[in-house]
Amino acid sequence: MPQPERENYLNKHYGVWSWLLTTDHKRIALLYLISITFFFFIGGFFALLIRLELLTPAGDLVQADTYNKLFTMHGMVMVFFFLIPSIPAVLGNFLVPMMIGAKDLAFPRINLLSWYLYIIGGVMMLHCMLTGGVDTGWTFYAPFATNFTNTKIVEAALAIFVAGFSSILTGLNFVVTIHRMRAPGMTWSRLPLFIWAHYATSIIQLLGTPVIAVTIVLVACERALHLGIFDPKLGGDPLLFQHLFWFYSHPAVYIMILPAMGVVTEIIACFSRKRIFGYSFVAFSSIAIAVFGFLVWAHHMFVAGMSVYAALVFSLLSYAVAVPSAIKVFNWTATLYKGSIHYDAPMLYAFGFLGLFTIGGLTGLFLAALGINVHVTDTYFVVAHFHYIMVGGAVMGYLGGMHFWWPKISGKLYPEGWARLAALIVFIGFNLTFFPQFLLGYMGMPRRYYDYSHMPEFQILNVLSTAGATVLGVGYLLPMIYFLWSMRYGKPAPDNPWNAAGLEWKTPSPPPTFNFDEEPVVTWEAYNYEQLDAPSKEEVPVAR
Amino acid sequence: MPDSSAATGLHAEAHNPALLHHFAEPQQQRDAASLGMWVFLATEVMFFGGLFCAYLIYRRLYFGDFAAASKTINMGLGATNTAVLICSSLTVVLAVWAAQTARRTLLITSLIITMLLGLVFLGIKGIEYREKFVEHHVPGASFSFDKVPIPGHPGQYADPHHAQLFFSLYFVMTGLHALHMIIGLGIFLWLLIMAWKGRFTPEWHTPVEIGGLYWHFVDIIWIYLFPLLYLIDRHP
Amino acid sequence: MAAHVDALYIFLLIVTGMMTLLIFICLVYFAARFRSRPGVRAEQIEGSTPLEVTWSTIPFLVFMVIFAWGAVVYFKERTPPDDSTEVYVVAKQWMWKLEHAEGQREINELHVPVGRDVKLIMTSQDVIHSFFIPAFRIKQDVLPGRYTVEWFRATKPGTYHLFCAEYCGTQHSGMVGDIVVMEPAQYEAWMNGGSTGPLSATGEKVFAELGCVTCHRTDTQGRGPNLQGVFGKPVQLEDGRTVTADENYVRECILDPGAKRVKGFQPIMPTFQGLVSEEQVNALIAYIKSIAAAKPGEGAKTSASVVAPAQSNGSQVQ
Amino acid sequence: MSEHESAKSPLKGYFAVWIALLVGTGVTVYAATLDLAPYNAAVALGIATIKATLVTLFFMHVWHASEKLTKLVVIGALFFLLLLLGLTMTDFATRGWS
Repeated sequence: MPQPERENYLNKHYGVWSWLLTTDHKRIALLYLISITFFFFIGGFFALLIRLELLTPAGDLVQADTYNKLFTMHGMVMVFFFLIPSIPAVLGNFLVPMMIGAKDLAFPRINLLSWYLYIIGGVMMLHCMLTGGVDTGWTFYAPFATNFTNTKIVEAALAIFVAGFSSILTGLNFVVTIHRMRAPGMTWSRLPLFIWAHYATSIIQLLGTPVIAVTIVLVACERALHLGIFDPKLGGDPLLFQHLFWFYSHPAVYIMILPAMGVVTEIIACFSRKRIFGYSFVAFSSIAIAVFGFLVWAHHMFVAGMSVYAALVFSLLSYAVAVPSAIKVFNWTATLYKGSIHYDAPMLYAFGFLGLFTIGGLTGLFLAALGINVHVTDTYFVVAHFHYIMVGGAVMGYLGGMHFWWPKISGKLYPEGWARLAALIVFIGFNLTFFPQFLLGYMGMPRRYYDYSHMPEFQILNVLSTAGATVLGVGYLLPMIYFLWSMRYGKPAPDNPWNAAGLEWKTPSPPPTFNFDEEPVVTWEAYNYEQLDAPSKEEVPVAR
Repeated sequence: MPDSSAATGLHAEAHNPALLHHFAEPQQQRDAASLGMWVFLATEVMFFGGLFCAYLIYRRLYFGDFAAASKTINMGLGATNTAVLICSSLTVVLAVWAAQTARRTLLITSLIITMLLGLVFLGIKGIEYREKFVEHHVPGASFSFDKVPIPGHPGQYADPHHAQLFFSLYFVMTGLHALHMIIGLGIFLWLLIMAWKGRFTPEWHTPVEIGGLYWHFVDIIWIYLFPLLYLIDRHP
Repeated sequence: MAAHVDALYIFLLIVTGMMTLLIFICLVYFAARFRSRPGVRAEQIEGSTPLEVTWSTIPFLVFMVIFAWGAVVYFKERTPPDDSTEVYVVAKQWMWKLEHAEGQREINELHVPVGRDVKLIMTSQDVIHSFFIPAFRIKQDVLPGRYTVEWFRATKPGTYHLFCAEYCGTQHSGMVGDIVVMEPAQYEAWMNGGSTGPLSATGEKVFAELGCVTCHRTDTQGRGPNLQGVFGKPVQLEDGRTVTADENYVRECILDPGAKRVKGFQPIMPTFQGLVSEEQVNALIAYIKSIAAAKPGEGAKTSASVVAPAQSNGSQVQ
Repeated sequence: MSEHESAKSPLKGYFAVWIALLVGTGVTVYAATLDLAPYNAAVALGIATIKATLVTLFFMHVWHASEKLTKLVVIGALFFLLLLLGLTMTDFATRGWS
């Protein structure tokens, strides 16, 4: 049925300034969407170059320092400019106010400032890339980054410093909004688990990011004035840098995965038409991950020269942080029991997430065991582990979320057939790329090697991995193409195409500027699919 | 920047011009603002926390050299600075109280006194930095720190590298604190302008409270900085 | 050593394999069994606390088993046996310099006899490197300004890869080498080929050259403490603390004498920071270890027997 | 915030806290000149903590005026700060025990 051209947040204001100076959380979400996709394809391009380089044992595609710059830039762009902002800044910005029935975030202008900080950081990183790049790895460890390289560390570090504040401000906005601006009746136990996940993410963003900001200030001072804060010859201790760096960077991986968990929870509940199994356990496991995430950072440093007893403490705590993730996986699987499961594209991504996150999480157990960590850390086993969690988990969750809420964001339906095909290609390409790296890791191929001609036996697995990378690259291009296509030619979307539970589906799509025409009052429980599927009401036409 | 939110806010609730459009009523907006500031202060605690962690560890590793370096800093100036900041905290609390009870003159005078005390603090800090500059204790190329005895260990001299470590941490920590002080002065200048225009009423004076919270936080950081940096080993 | 790690690895593989299998079977079965069929509505299940408690405590207990086993393997891997032969490793940007106690110097190669414990005492001249032998399942970062220790016992002759596992710059991937494990007989032959007299002899020479002997005398009139029989034993410091005289302490005394001064001695020892190379520090430590056994007053027995060649051997590459 | 202020004006309370803080500074400076050997740092930090809690509770109205959430944020921030300091110390303190 053709939607009458109704006034919504997209066509209310026109012109460049209406976008660049908007304080509407939905428009800021779209601004983030465009800038994040841009950085995602830059990082992805670097990843492809890295994989191509590793096709042959001898380093013949690029020189040594170019390769070092490639993997450093791939790391920095993907971590700080895609993974950390992706779901919180795009889906979070768009949906958090709508899901709790608010008109907008608590501080709309700070939200716009957060996007501008992200763009300033991004431009600084691009400039740093184009004028020479950085060759220290995204972890820029102390004695090398501060004294033994003259690539543009200070500029890249300041770019991350500025982008870090964008992440802090988003976290601040979410915490205050979730506490203060819930619609009447929206108690904490009625909140969608997407909101719980973003609340936990914001806690980490708020308490973790400042520590890396300080570390960057110290690194900049050290490089500018040769002070010796981390330089062993002048009395400094490189391990102190690693402690301060990983204190943020480990919780940062939870910033990346928690929102994806929130998205997957919503998708699984909606497509199995069922309430989530053990709602309070899943909610509190998000908070537990956020808090325990701060206790475990030194499992990245077991072989770095840390004392043996500290390694014991951190290994024990690392196992404690694995339990909440295990609870979540069990609850998701239990939700499928006795459901009525539909296989739309978002559900395929959710299944992909479930499978790959389980493998990623379990290989984390290998890395937390002290005995094995000594052998596998700094090898391709670690690379495979964190790619399974980041790409298998966070990116799958992000794509699933984009498909699930695309009708709400753009008011158009994406082509279902193509979407399922893309999900399959991404799944196959991913496994082909990263599973061989587990074997490579245990066989002992170290990380960040551009030339392994000394050990040619690793070549077969590397060739497999590169083949997978190209398939994965194609898999990622498809969604972008058909999303853009659907903006123009897609069928107009009804208010609730998936007949999903949640306040954001109660308002027309695309939603009006103030989200709700009249103030919503919540009287139902979180995932009330029995009311939604009740035959008494006329069956809402579920678009296929 | 066109204040689009204020314009659209009008149709929601006309009587209070300062109520932003997306809040239901003023109490919600005030609570949101104060929670926002408190959470921001939590991030600042972690920001300085990272520095305190580095300082704690290096002080434990090189206690003698840190004590020697700390002895060369002027304790008197540090103590007066602490007193200055405590007085400024008092005037800030008076300002908040004045805003609550609609005492416009008291509000304006206490805001001005707070800013003056802030400038005095930065002045004293400038004197200290100049003193360090003259004694070549500023880390970097011109740093020289030889033949300085370690307190309590007669005859033993401090290692210049470790002393430079102390001074780099000293300058980074007090420098960042001074930067936060300058930002605080900017906020209070903006508060002064709004108070002068009479924008604050007993119902709506959130910016004064928020500015007060921020200033008190900067004072608390200095309360910890002073003993840690200045008073390591002052006995003769 | 490798066997222990592999055993734990296989155990973990089985445990996680079962867990993955369990979840995948549930996923596939539920997905197939509960496909949406017209007219069949989902049954709302609120959740069950006892089930939740069970599947959070059981994994935690399994994790504790894995943790304990991992810790045991880690401790065994981290405490070198006392009688192991020592090899000094100096990591430099993009090469490994190895030095046997018997004096052989090697670049990027390490010859060891089968079945003997080898303890590597490692330091770096510039950035953090990491001494990684995948076949022996051991890895240890090599930090500048400090000694880190690693040990292994080769059980099968052969050549094994040696990698640098911590990113250290442009030629990080070039910093590879080989560990050549030989039969004892072959090892002896190789040893005699290039021996230059024990490292402690070179150490004694450096001890004399740098004038240490003027203060650290074997009798008790020396201005510095008599170093005989000191290594490995607790030392009383000026500020009341006691420290065991291990490699790190001796190294610190050479490079930064004021830090931990011995009780009852004036702080007149100059710092040798920058005057002495890493190899010389290693040699001095080997020498001080060698006189640890000698009783105070008795002449250092190594200096009498060895015929110190006048000039250090040609193969030393600086 | 203002409606549940105590009946009499809180000025007396503010001045009392102000005096306490100044006295605290004096005591800290005096304590530093004494030779308490190992306890010097503990005393200095103890007094600083007392002063900081005074400022937080009374000057920042955490004592009676604000609600539970603000107290949670303050305690949470301190908890994570102590986490950072404490766990880093587990490494540096036990490094000598090889």
